[in-house]
Amino acid sequence: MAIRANPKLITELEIYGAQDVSKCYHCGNCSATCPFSKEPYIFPRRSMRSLQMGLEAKLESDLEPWLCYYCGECSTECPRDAQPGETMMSLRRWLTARYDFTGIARLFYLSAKAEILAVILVALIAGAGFLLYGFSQGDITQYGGPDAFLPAASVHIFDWTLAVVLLALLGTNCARMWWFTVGRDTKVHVPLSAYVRKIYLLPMHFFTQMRYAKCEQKRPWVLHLVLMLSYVTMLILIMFFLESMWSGPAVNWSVHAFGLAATAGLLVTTIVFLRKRLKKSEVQYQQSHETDWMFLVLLIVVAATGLLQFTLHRLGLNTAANINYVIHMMAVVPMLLLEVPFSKWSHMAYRPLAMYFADLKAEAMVSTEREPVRAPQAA
Amino acid sequence: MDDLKIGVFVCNCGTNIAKIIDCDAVIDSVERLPYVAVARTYKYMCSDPGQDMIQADIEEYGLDRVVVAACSPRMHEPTFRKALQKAGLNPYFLEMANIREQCSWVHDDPVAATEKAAALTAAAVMRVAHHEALERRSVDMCPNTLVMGGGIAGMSAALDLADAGNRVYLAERSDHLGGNVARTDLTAPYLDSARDMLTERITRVVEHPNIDVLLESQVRKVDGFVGNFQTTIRGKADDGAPTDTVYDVGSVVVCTGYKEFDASRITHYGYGKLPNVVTSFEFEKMLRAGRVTTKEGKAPQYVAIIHCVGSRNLEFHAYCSRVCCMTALKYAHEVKSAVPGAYVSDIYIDMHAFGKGMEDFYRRSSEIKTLFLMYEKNDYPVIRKADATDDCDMLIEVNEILSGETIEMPADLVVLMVGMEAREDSEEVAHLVNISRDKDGWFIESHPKLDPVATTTDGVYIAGACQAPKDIPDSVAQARAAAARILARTARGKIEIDAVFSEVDEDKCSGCRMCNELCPYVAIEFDAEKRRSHVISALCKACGACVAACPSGAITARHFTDKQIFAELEGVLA
Amino acid sequence: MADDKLQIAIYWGAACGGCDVSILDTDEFILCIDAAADILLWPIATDGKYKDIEALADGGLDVAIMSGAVRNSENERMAHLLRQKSKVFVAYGSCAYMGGIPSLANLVPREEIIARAYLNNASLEPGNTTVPRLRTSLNGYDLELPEFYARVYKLDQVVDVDYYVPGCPPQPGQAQAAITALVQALTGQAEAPPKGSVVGASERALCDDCKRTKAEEKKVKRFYRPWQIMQDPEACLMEQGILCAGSATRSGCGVRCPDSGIPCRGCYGPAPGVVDQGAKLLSAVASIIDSKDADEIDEILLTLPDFTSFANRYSVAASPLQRSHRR
Amino acid sequence: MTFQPKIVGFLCNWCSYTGADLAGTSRIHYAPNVRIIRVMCSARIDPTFVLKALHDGADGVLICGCHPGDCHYSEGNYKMMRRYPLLKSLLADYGIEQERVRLEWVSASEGQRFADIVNDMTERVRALGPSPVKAALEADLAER
Repeated sequence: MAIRANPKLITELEIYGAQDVSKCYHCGNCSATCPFSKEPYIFPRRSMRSLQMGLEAKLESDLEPWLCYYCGECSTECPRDAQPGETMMSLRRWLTARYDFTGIARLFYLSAKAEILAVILVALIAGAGFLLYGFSQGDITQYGGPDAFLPAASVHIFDWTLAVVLLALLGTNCARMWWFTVGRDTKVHVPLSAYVRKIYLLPMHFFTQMRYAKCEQKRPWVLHLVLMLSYVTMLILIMFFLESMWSGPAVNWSVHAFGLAATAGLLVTTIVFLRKRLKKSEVQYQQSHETDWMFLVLLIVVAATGLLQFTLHRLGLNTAANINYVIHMMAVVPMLLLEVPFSKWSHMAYRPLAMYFADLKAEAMVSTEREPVRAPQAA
Repeated sequence: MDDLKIGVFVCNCGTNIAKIIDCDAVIDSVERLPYVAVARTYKYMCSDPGQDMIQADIEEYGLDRVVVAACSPRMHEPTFRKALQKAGLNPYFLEMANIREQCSWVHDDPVAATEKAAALTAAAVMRVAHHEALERRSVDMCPNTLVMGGGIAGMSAALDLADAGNRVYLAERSDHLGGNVARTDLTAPYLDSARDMLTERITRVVEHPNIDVLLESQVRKVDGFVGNFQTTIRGKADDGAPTDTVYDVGSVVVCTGYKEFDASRITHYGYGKLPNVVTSFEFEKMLRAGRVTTKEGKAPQYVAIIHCVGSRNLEFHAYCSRVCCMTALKYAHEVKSAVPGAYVSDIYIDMHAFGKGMEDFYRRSSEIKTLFLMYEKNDYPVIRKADATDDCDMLIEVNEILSGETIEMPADLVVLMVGMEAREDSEEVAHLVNISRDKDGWFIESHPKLDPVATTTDGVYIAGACQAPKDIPDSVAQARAAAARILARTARGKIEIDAVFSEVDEDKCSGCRMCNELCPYVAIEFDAEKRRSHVISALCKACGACVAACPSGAITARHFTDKQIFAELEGVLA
Repeated sequence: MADDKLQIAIYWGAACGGCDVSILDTDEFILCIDAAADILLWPIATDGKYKDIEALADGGLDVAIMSGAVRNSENERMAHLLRQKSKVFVAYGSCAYMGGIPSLANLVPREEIIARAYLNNASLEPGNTTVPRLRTSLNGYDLELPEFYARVYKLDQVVDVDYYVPGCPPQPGQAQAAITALVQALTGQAEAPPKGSVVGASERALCDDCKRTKAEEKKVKRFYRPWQIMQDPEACLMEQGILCAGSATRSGCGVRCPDSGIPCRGCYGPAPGVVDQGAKLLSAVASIIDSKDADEIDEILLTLPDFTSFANRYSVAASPLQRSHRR
Repeated sequence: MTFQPKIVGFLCNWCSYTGADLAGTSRIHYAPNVRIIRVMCSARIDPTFVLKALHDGADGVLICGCHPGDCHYSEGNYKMMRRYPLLKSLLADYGIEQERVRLEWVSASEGQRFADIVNDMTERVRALGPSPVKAALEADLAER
């Protein structure tokens, strides 16, 4: 059955960052240099091809973009500067938009304005909300204690509600991802048992990002891992140890040690990434999409205000601490509410899932008969 | 013949011959043969000392025949003939034995190889005894030239010849100059206008005092031989009636060009049925008119270009038409500028971007977002009308190799890159000027590498796409090369005619006329008065067909006489 | 007998006798011969015994004219005898000159010939087993037959020949001319032709004397036997697809056959200097076949049965291969 | 010692002889049994040459010309092509084994093909054994 080509898709993808796909003449160097590219997941060339021809349905069901960590090797090797690495990046953005049923993600990717406005809006609402709540029941000069401006307990509840909403959104997108990539694929059938048997892959990839380690240079992997672990640590602290985080002024090392480490990790890595993106020294940081900036900016603000919060509290400057916390939340809320399900942050979930699905599919393919792909020839 | 003195010179060719063949043994075996006055070996006979040795021996022993056993005569026969000439001996008193290419290089058993070498040398000795002194003759060279075809090649050849002060008759079948280039808009890779290029040529040709432009005229007859052709050209008189005029020319340049492949022969493309499937030439027409639209007059959103239409497949032509790929890329650029926002897809087999600036042009074409789809030879894409619900007029189904998928490509306008074909009159033309055609009908050059403009008929040259598919620069280069070849000859004023040709012994000829029809060069004429046939030596190419065919043995092939061949035969079998 | 007369012998080897008849056909000229010469031996016309010839001294004969090829030991013995006794030895007629019709037998093994003639032949009484034998004893007599050779030889394959008179038979006119020339030479009235030359014939091929018109275009899609087609009496027979050996045959016969609508069979042998008449005729035929397709060419040649017996009809023994080499 | 047939090769100058030279320049080894005689065109090959070769003691005769449609003299090879079947039938009548005489088309670029043909023909002729012609004609002389 013939697949309908859509020559227009390539133009749409430009907005997602893929500027040079059409230059590719399929020598296959990219797939050859990529340490992850092996049957049945040969990339980036095949993805480049599908994109050139605008095979939307096919691209939508591809896992390949998620299997790439963008080490940049392919783009460096490409004899035609077709930027395969960036193309994969753009495809990830495009897929994120595809998975998201609300259409918000697409909106953000297609228009930087929309994203910024949304962030500001959410920030303001959050800020306003916290202030109103604070003044309605507390004293701005009080930090902790019975009539604290913002009691940890209630913040904790707020965090949890937020988490639930967020998970709901992300969850549905993940479900859609599964449906596109595995569920509706008639060619392969993944038995339930396999899902169970291989479930360990999820945490493994999530926490180790071992595949990234396979890339030629190890530094990006380390940075990426540190950033991710710090973030996760922070998330855990907030979701489960918020009260003890708030305790003070005496430093409670059992939690604050983690807190500080995580914050440090976040600050250092985000700063490094920002510098790289500004300097454009390495190929993978040369073309930054607005969403990349937004992601880093929010993260750095959150980390910075978080650290400031800790310090002010120790110094006993309660009023300042309270105001700073509101600012802190004005960054946290949009970050969690918008970035995680609708933008760059979602890859935290999508990538490990992709690894998991990829593994399952590969296994299933071996068992089920699969018509061989014709060997590509150089044009 | 009893007083013959034959010298035999066996070359070692360094070790090329000597490492397998025992050259001294060869010497020993031939020394015993009749008339052999001296036999020697030397490491390099073709070297100056080697040739000096031969000349010295001719002096010293008064040799009147020379045998050189060395490489292929195709290699050094001219060298040694010169050597004989220098020593005052008729060059045709030489015979070579090919003991390198056809002996030492192809055999590994020294004994057998030496035996064979001895036999070949003996044969040469016995043959050369029957050689006769032959004299090359020279005839006047008429400086005029007939150029057949007023395309870019023909005009370029004509201009160079005319600029050198020679008269040129430029015969063109149609009523205008320019040929196929006149049908094209821009040219790859620099996208400059073919029209501008042509106008310059055409005005120069038309205004040139030394060029007679003969429009709407056909060459009817070409008689005579190099330097002395009589050509009959049928043209239109003032009252429009056809008139034949005879022109004397010394050379003929054939630049009759090509014709495009008939796209309707490939049913898969629906050419002639689907209104928006057009050939590259029809598309050129749109481009020149400056309006690229569908038959319905709409600007096409999707333009698909199909390569190799009629070329590079088993069914039609196996060869590559060479210009279509880059022309297709040119279309990509022209479409993008004519219809901004249009999507161009190139459906190709292999992208042949040979030639100057072309690879870069290919790159630039992909940068303007041309979509390249690769299909397999003989696995034709199929074009069908799209459904009403589709946002396009047609759909092209391609088994796309680079993705391994079967793709359905939307298209509003499909351009078929029709290949080049030999003109239907190429056989007639070939017959007219006595040149050969290959299996595809293209004219055959005298040597594919070393003599690509001359033909097997001396004085007749080919240039442009009548020899094989060619682009403009190659056609022009070949045309000007032909002109240069002709000028080099006219400059000398006379031309030498090879001494090797066939002759009829009129005392033996019975006038049976068996030979008349056999000669591919119509070199045999029949004298009805005497009832004898005779060979026009200047036209004869010495193939010897008539000699073998003559039932009464009245025809002799100079330098390949029965006597000489029988002697050689006895030699190899001795 | 008057000694100023030439002493001549006329003999026939493997021949049909046509040659002798051709001499008789010279009509009153025969009397001139008689006047000029004593005919010591002429089996078909005069009395005379082998022993008379044997009795002669070497060179006792001025001329010996032998027609017929050498098929058996007797032919050969007589050839040697006549050669030995004669000053001038003439091979007379196609058989003596080239082997002639008898030498067509060279394409068949001797055994087959014997079998065909004496064992499986309709004209024999059934069950006949009698075949000629070299020696037979019959009522006390020892009878001897000449040895039947494995093949036929043309005369000069057996003995040295001075002159050749071609033709099957030589045309009386030519015969007369030839004999006159010889007599004149021997009687010193004219210079003798060089040894080994063909006398009484032309130096060109038959077409030279043939009155039929010859066109440039000679292309045939098939060949015809003379009776298969209504021929144009004016045009060259080959052009009409009728196989004619004229172009490859020495003239001298007076073009009798083609003039009467019969293609030349080549009895006068090849044109001067030609090695093999058959091979030359082959080239001639090949050059008028109108096709470039191997299969079609074979098709066309099917209309040309038994080409060999035509090409070498009179000259098998004279051809380079001379005989069949089937094992 | 195995029988070494003597084969005479008549090669046209433009395709086949050049092809044989190419076999040499590309160092393709083949049987040393063929002795090549160069003619300008296969059309020059008079059937007499073949008969003469067999008469003079050749065990085989190889005739090579340009591929049909590829003749340097435009149609010479067709002329040979037309003689060949007649020649074959003539030879058959003279009792010469079919495989002793062979017509092949060899282009200037077919050095390998030429070598293969030579090897193949050498083997076939070797299998047939020596040509009977010379022996038979000598035997005839001995008969008397």
